[in-house]
Amino acid sequence: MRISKGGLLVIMAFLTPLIVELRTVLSWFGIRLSVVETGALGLALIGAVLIWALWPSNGGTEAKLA
Amino acid sequence: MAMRNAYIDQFPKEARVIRAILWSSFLALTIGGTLGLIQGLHRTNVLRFIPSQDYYTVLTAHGVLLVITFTIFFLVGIFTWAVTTSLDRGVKDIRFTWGWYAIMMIGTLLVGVSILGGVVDQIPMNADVLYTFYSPFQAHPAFYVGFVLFVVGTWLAGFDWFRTWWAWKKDNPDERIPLPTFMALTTMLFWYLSSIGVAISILAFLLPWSLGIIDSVNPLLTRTLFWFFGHPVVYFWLMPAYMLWYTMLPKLSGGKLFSDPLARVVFVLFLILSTPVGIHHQYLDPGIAEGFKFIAMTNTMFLLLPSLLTAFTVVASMEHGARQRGGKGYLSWLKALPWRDPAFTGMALAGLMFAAGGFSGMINAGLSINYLVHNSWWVVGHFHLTVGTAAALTFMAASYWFIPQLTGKEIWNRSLGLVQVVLWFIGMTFMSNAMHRAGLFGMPRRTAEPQYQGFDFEPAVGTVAEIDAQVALGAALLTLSVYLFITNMVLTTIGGSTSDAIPDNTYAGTLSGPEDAPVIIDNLKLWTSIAVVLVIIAYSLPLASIIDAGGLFGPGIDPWKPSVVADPSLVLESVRGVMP
Amino acid sequence: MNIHTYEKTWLAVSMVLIVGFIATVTYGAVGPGIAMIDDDGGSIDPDTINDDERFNDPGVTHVGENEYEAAVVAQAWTYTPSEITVPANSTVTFYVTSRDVTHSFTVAGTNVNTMVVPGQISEMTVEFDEPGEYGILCNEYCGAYHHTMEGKLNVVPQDEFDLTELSTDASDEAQLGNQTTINTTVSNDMNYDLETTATLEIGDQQSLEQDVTVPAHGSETVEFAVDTTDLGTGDHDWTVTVDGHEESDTLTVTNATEGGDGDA
Amino acid sequence: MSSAIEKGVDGKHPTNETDQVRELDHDEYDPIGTAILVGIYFLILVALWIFMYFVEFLGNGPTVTGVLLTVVGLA
Repeated sequence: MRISKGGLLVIMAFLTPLIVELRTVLSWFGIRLSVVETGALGLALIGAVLIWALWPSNGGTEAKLA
Repeated sequence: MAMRNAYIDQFPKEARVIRAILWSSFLALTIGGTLGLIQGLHRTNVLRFIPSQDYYTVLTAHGVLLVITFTIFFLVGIFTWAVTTSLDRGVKDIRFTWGWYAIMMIGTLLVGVSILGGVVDQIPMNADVLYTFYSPFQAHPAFYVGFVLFVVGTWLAGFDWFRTWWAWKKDNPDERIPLPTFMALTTMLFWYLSSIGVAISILAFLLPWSLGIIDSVNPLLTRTLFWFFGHPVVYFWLMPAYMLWYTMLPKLSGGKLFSDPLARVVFVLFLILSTPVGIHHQYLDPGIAEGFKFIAMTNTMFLLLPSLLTAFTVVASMEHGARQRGGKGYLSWLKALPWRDPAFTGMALAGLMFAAGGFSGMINAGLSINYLVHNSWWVVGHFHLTVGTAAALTFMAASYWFIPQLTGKEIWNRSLGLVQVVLWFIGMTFMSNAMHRAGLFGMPRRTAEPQYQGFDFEPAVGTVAEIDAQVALGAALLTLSVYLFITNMVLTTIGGSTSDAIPDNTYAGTLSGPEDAPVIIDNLKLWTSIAVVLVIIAYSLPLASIIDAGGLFGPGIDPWKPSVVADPSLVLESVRGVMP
Repeated sequence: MNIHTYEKTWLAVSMVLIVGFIATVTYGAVGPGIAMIDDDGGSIDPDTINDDERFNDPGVTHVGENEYEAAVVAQAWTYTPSEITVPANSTVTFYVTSRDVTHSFTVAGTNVNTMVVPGQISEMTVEFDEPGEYGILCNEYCGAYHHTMEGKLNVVPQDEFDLTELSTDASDEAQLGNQTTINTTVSNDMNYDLETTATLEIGDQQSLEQDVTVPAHGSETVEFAVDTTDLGTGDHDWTVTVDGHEESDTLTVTNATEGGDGDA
Repeated sequence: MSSAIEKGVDGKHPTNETDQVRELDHDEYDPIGTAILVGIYFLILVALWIFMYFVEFLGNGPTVTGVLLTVVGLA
C-alpha cells in the first residue's frame, strides 16, 4: 500500500468530479463521449489508481533496478 | 478509571441542552433530506407520486427545514459549545438557555404545521410560499408568527452568549477574547443587524396584512427587506462552518491554526460586509436603480476577500498538521492527513466543494452576467455546494467529533461515517454539476415540471435526460448519506457504550496567536458601528425610492393565497374575464 | 500583525481577482453596452392595468424605423400575448408588468430575463439580429401551476414581418336576390400608413378588389357588397386577403321560399 | 482512528497528536504546498471567469442593452 485506505477512498471519490467535468471539457474540443464511454474511462482511471495504490512500495526499487 | 475531560464532563448541564438542540437539527435534516429526494425524482420525471401542485408544498418544507431549521439549530448548539468551551465557564442561567431553545421549537412547530396544511386537508392553514415568502403570496398568520418566534429565539441565544462573555470579561479584564467566542459574537452581531430587515417586513407588513389589519403591501419593499436579511442569513449558516474549519480542522489534522489574527480579521470583514450586499439578489428587479445594484456588487465582490483568506489560512493549518505528522514534498504531504477520520475528511471535502461553490458564487455576484443565471437551476447547484455542502457536510462531519463529546460515547461505526461523508461528496458532485449545467441552458429553478409545450431546452453538451439522470442519482446518494448519518447518530446515542477514550474537549492552538493581533480588532463596538454605517449607505436610498414610487403599503396589491388551487382551464376562463 | 509573506501575496492576488471581476462587469456595461433592469419602467397599480394606455391592448407596436415596443402582462399562469413576433434586425423594448404575484419574463437560452413584480413595470431593450424561435418561461414561483406558465417569441425575417391584423364581420346566410356585405377591419400597428389592396374571392365565381389606406396605429374597414343573385343558392367559401393576411368563411345562400322570413 | 485521541493537559490547549513526529513553529514553517494549491485555484478561477463571461454569457444570444446613442452622439 502506498497510501492509507482512507486516503485511497478519498482519491477515488475525487475522481468523480474529474471524470464528470472531463466529459464536459472534452466536448468543447469536439470530443463527445457517451455515458458508457465516460463510465469505462472512469473505471479505467479507478483501476489505474488502485494498481498504483496497491503496488508494494518496497517493490518499487526492485522494479527500477530490473 | 482514567480521568476523562470531554465536554459532558466539564459542562454536563450545557451538554444536555446542546444534545437536545442538535437532535432537533438532525430531525430537520432527515425530514428535509427525504423531501429533497421526492423533489429530485419528481422534477426529473424519474418518479412522480405527488400531484405537481403539491411539489411546491414539499419545496417550501424542504427549504425551510434545511436552510432554516437544520442549519440554525446546529449553529446555536455549536456556538453554545464554542462560547462555554473557550471562556471555560458555563452559561449564566441554564433555564434561560432552555427558554430560548423552547421558543425556537415553538416557532418551528408553528411554521411546520402551517406548511403541512398545504397537503393535509384537515389543517386549515397554508404556507406554500417557499422560504422567501414573497408578497403578494400570503401565508397563514401562524407561519409568520412562527418565523418571528424562531428568530427571536436566536436573538435570545445571542444574548445568552454575550452575557456569558460579559461575565468572563469582568473576571479577565486584560485578556483577549478567545477566538471561538470572538467568532460567535461577531456572527451574532451581523445577525442582529440583518434580521431587523425580516422583522420589519413581517411585523410591520406581512403579519398585519395576513390578519386583515392592513389590506395591501408593497411587494418590492417586502422583497427588498427580505433580502436585507436573506443574504446575511447565508453567512449565518456559513460562519459556524468557518469556525469549525478554523478551530477544529487544524487540530484534527494534527497541527495548529496558522494565524489567529487573520481569522479575526476575516470575521470582522463578515460583520462589516454581510448585510450591505442583499440587493445582489435583486439584480433583475425592476424599481431599483442600476447604481444601487452596482454598489451591492462592489460590496459583494469585496466579501470574497475573507473567504479567499480563509482558504489560505485553513489549508496552511492543515498542511502544518500534515508536516508535523511527517508529510513531505510540495503536495505529497496531503497523504499524511488523517483521511480515515470522518470528522476530518468530511470537513476537508466540504471545504473543497466550497471552493467550487465559491466560483459559482462569484458568477452570481457579477452584475450583468446575472441575466444568464438568475433564478435558473445554476443557482440551486450553487447553494447546494455552499449551504448544502460547506455548511451541511461540515456539520455532519463535526458531529462525529461532537456527539462523543456531548454523550461520552464512542461513535457507533466510524468507518461507516467515513463512507457517509464520501458518499455526500460523490452525490453532490453529480447533482450540483448537472444543476449548474442545466442553468446555463436556461432551465429554471423552483418548478415541478421543467418541460414546456412550445419549446425544448438545448444543452451544449449531452441531453436533458442525462442532466435529469445525474440529478436523480445525486439526490438518491445524498439521501442515502443522510440516512447513514442519522443511523450512526441514533445508534451512537442509544446503543453506544460510554467510553473513557473520548478525547478531551479542546480546539486548535495557534501558530501566530491573538497577541499578534492589534487590540483594536477586538473592539466589537467599532466594527458594529462601521457595519451600521455601511448598511445605511447601501440601503437608505434604495428603500426611500421604493417607498417613494410604490408607497409604504403598495399600490393596492391584493393578497394571493396559494391554497386556492384552481383547475388551469377555469383559470384560463378567469384570465379571459379580466382581459379588456 | 505577524502575517506570512505567502499570505500577504495571496491577499494581493485576491484583490487583483476582485478588481478584475468588477472591471469585467464595467467593461460589459461600456463595451457591449449591457444595461440592467432598473427603475425606468416606473410603477403601476395592478388594478388599473386594463385602463393603462400601454397595457390595455398588450402586444407589439412599431415606434421607429427598426424600433418596436412589446407590452406584456403576466399573470398566473399565462402571458398576454402568449406569442410575440418581432422582425430580425430590430430593437425591441419590452414593458412587462404583473396582474397578481411576482413572475419572471425569461427568454430561455438567451440573456433576456427580468423579474416581474406587481406594482412595477420592467423595461428592457433588446436587439434581435437573427431570426429565431425562443421559448418564454416564468422562473419565479407563482402558485400551484407555475410550471405551466410559458410563451413564445418568434424573431422572423424582416420581409415576413408586419403588424397588420384582420377581423371580419359577415353574415353566414343570405337570401337569394338580396345583397349582403362582408366587412373587414384592417388594423395597422406600424407607425406609417399602410397602402394596400383588399381582395375578396368567393368560390371561383367572384373576385372583388378595393384599394385601402390604413393610417399608422389605426384601422380601416373595407366593405364588400356581395350580390347573391350571381352566386346562386348553396354554400360559397369566401376569402378576404389584405397584405398577405387571409380571413375565410362560408356564405350560405338560400332560396327565398325555403328561407323563411328572409331578413338574413 | 488515532487522530482523535489526544491527551490534553488543561482541557483548553490541545497538545500533540500521538502520531506527531515533529513540531514546527510559525517562523520555520513555509506553507509552500498551500501556496501551490491556492495558486492552482487562482488560475482555475481566472480561466473559468473569462470562459463564463466572454463565451457562455456574451455568446448567449440576445442581451439586454442600454441606449448608448446619446453617448455616441456626444463623442
